[in-house]
Amino acid sequence: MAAPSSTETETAGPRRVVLGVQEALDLDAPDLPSEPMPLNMGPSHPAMHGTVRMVLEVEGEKITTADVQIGYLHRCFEKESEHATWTQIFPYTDRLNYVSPMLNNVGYAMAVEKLLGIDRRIPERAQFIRVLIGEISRITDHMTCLGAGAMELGAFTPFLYLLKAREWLYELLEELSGARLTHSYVRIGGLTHDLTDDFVPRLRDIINRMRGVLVDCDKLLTRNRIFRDRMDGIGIISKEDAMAWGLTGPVGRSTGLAYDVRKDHPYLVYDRFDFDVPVGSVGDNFDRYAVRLEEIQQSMRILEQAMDKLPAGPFTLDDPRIALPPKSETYNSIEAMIAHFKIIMDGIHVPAGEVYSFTEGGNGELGFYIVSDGTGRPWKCRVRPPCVPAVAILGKVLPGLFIADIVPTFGMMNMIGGECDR
Amino acid sequence: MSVGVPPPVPSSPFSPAVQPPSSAAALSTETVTVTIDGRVHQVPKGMNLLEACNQAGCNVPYFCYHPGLTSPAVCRQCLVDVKGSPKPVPSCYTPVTDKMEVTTNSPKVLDVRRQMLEFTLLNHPIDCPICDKAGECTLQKLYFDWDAKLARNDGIKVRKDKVVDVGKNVVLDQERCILCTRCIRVCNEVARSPDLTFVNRGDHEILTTAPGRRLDNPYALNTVDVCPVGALTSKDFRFSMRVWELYTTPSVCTGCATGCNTEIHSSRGRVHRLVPRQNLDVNAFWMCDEGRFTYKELHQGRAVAPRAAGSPADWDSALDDAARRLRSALDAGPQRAGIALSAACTNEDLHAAACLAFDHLGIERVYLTGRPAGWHDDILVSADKNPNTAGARAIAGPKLKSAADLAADIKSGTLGALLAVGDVFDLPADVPLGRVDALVALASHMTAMAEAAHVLLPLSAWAEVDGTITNRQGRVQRLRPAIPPPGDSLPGWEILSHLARKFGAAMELDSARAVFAEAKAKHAFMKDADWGRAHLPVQLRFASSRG
Amino acid sequence: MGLDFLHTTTVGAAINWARKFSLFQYPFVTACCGMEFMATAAPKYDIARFGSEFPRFSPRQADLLFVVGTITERQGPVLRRIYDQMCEPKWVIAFGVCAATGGFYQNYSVMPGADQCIPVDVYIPGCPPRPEQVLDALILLQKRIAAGEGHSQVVLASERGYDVPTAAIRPRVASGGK
Amino acid sequence: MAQLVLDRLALHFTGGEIEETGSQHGNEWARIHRKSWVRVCTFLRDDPVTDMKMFIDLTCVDRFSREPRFDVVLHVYSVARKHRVRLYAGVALEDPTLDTLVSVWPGANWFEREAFDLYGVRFTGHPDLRRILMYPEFVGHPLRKDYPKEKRQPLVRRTPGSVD
Repeated sequence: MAAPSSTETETAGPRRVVLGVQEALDLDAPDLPSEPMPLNMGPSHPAMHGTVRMVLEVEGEKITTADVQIGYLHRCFEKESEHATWTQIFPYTDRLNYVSPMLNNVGYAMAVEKLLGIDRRIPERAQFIRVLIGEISRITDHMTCLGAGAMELGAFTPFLYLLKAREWLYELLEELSGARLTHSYVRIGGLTHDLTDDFVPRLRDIINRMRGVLVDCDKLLTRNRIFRDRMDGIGIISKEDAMAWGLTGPVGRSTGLAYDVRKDHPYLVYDRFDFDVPVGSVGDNFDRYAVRLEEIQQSMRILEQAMDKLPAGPFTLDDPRIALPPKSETYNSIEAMIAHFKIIMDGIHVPAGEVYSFTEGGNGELGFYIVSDGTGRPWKCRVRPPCVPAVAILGKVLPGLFIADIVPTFGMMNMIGGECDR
Repeated sequence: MSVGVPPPVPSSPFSPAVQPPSSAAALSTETVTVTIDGRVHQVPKGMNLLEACNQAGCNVPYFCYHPGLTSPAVCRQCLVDVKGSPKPVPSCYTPVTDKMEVTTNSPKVLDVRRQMLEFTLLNHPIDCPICDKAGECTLQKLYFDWDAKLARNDGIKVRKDKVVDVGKNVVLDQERCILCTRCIRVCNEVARSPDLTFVNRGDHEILTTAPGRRLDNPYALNTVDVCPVGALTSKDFRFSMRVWELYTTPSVCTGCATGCNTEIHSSRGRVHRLVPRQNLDVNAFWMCDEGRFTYKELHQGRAVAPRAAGSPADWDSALDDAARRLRSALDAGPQRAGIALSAACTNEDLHAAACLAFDHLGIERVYLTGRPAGWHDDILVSADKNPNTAGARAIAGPKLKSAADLAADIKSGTLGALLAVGDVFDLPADVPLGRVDALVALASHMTAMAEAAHVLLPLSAWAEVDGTITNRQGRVQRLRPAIPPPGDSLPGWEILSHLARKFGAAMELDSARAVFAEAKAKHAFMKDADWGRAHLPVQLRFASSRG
Repeated sequence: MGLDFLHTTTVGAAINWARKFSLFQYPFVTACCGMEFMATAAPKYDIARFGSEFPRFSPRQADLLFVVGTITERQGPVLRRIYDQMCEPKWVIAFGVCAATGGFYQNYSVMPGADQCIPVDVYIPGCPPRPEQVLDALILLQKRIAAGEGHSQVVLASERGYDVPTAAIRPRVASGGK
Repeated sequence: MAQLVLDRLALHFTGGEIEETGSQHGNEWARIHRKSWVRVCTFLRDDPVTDMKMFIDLTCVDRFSREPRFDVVLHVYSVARKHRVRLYAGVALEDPTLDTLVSVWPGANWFEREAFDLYGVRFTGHPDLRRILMYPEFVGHPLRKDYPKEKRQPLVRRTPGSVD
């Protein structure tokens, strides 16, 4: 069943925002003189995810200016990429948005394939599997965001429920790729290997169990007075701002900006699935929460359709200059040994050129702008981080709010250090 | 021959044998018209077809052909279609003729290429993981570029000797050899000592040393360079580093006055080998084994920290001490002070030294020192073992004294203060350096002079600095930094400008390039020298410049 | 004397036994490893079973510092300050290869291991480590605590001759040479 | 996909503002003269046909051996018309300055700070052009090709020989 929130976001008229604490205090706040006080939050602060620092100026409880500082997790994705072969970059993409690694894998692989001119030749099964793992990653991403956000507001139970469900998915992906979190499962031209035999039945089972978990969380949060009071009408962003600041993904859609790459520029095989793009009506924290909750439902719809339509066939491109030869050949014939050697050591040679390829990541449009000089490694490999605009706009959203509002607002932006600082 | 006497500069840097047989120099000026892959090209008459094709941008692969050697046409990899000939012809062996029509990419040609590669790989061992050539191997490259198909047979490969000690620097693996004869031709045509040959026939044919000979000629390691596979490997380099991890920096050999152009292959602050870089006017494609080993000195007995009065000091105090000692000696009498320039220093260091000594300190006595002269031949090696003698003479001016004079003056005690720029090697061991009241040495190695110096200022060596040196032909060639200098050592020009500041002299030199510009404006021999463009050290795996 | 010796060691042992099951941890979470840190705290692996579930986001109240994830040069001073603010005796766990060595981030911004700026008692390999590894490391640390081998325990013992909780309020000795 | 954007630019700017245009792998791109950078961008945003209301990405490329050495690269998108375009502006090493786009798309703020931080391109008129990813004490611009990958500039290290 779909969460009640979804019905709200889908119905025509805007949701009536019950302005809670803030309005009340505005009304009967005694007009005391107070001088501005600087206040520092983070970088090591329970609500700052360890990698963000906010230098606030407050008057009483109210924030007058907020200077958000990132960069505490700058791991030089670009510099490392410029010194690695095209394939060696996959592990680095895993660690960009480490809550949805598969989505980064897919996005990067597609960018390189465009540059190689093989993006039309990727086997259909590989594309379906990429959709499957991508949507699973999207679900883990949103679950983590909602769970952590709720926990930071003191609601510990949904956090435990959601992480329990996330654990099921991690174990599934681990069985598939060998790693719980940093999978590096995608390769240029396809995938490292095919799905495990019982992947589909297990995923079906997990989806069924997850429905229950989502119902629980929905009941625990969506109508929870305390939760609503801290989410409703807090951190409102207008559609125009969303566009001018480059907000995409759940944050952008919460403002009513109906932009989802999967719908507007279908890639892989997304045009073959029937799913909705939830859109908010107010652009406040609750909308961001509701959109994410609903997107989990939609992702599950996609997963089910993808599992039904999953075709047989090869899982990677059959091109000796891109795909590795079979291991048995590699060890037993000089030809395959050389091919393996050249692909691993010199890297796949990508023709010189530039491309900007974009997919729908966990936080929005995940773009890869890649410049190749024709050698085995990129001249430049830039990732367009979807959550940088979301964090950047905080400096505009926070002033006027209370200090306590930072926690839900920042939480719902779902800032991921690895992706924001790269 | 002492450094005092200028070495005889051969009119042409090469004896005819080293002159590339088919390089443009050897070609007549009249041109012929050939059609290559449908496009018409004008090429010099007598040029061989392979070069014509590659010049025209149609990439024709080859194993046995080498631009610096004659063409035997044994590998059959460069076969192309020539209109009128019944079967494909080896382009490396076919001179272009007028109205020739050539196809380098017809299905037939491509198929022949593939089949030749398959044939070459038939007996090739599965050695890549343990082969030193892997990563810069021509066989790997050509297979991947032109074949890339999986094996069609799993027959037993012919076994041959894996480790044959053919010379003092080279090891041979006969299984890997693809019988291209490049090494044999290098010995015959470049080193002019026929050390290698083939024996047996068919797939039992092997490379081996000629009867009664070993591969011990001074150019033996060039065979390792030209070997398209890992058959011949250098004892010095093998198993020490995987080539694709190395970073390459263009440089110049400092082993002698010839100044062969080289590539420095380094990794993590260590130089692992030197290989020749093509320059038809200096060394063509070759260099001598001695020169290849000059990198070893970079990591041995280096002076890493400033020393004042025998104890380690920081730069500032060491410079102060040096300035004080020199100043007092100069006050005692400028004529008792002298400066010793090493012919191994870069033009920039020498220019800075000259400015300081002549213009600011008014020192008259100039000694030119350096490595003692050694053996030479008429191929590449010159007797003068200093890379920059020509530059040093030009910069130090007319009234130069030799190292012998330096020894004499020290003995006689007429030398009160000495500023030694660069390593001084050629002093007799019995020279009483203690007699010099103020001895300030800029040295990169702990030589006797450096040990005895009152103040030691550590100097960066040739692989760590930006600069230029002048070879025996008077060519000004560029050195580039490949590795970071060890310890606190600095480039000479920088040390000297700091020292000048201590004397209150205005010598504001902020970069090697600025010094170069200044020297260029001042000295005639540098007037048409060019600093060259910036270069990033690039990893060999991404340079795709070898193999 | 012998009795005295017996006496003190017993007290020390008892105290260390008590310490190892009452760890208040400060999760210094910066990166990917945080996901696995959550998983370790979540129901399935449930670090609470090992007496160390209590996250304290105030260094003054924490005695186990979990360095979870990559430490950049920019983050270094922050980490050092937090470590300095913790009361002794204190313990540090480097969670994941980034915190241990910098992992495969060897570049201008990433510090090659948290031990470049603070001492570390237990290193956990893995990128990120599995929750089982984390629990294993915790047990290992508890063994060290019981044996009095934690780095600050050693320091206190060497300076005071014994290591009891009074050390927790002893003034810091200034200058890094402590 | 967005050829009409390029046509529109060619139609509207005839004074050499558009130096070069092209299309590769389905990305349309135009090289803008740096003097008219802001003018062209404002036009793209306000013109009803192009309608580039959405800021996507701004970064920089170090071409190293080419003149001008740096390219500032901008990606913008039109939600209504679903087309996007990439703009280049060449910036020389000697004078690495370019007019800021914050007035056109406020979202450009942090992206320009990043380009300044990592490549040293200074955006004139930017509200606060501070480093964003590196710390203020950091010297140099690490993503330039000539900055060594492993050249660290530590802020804090343990004193050698100390136990903590």
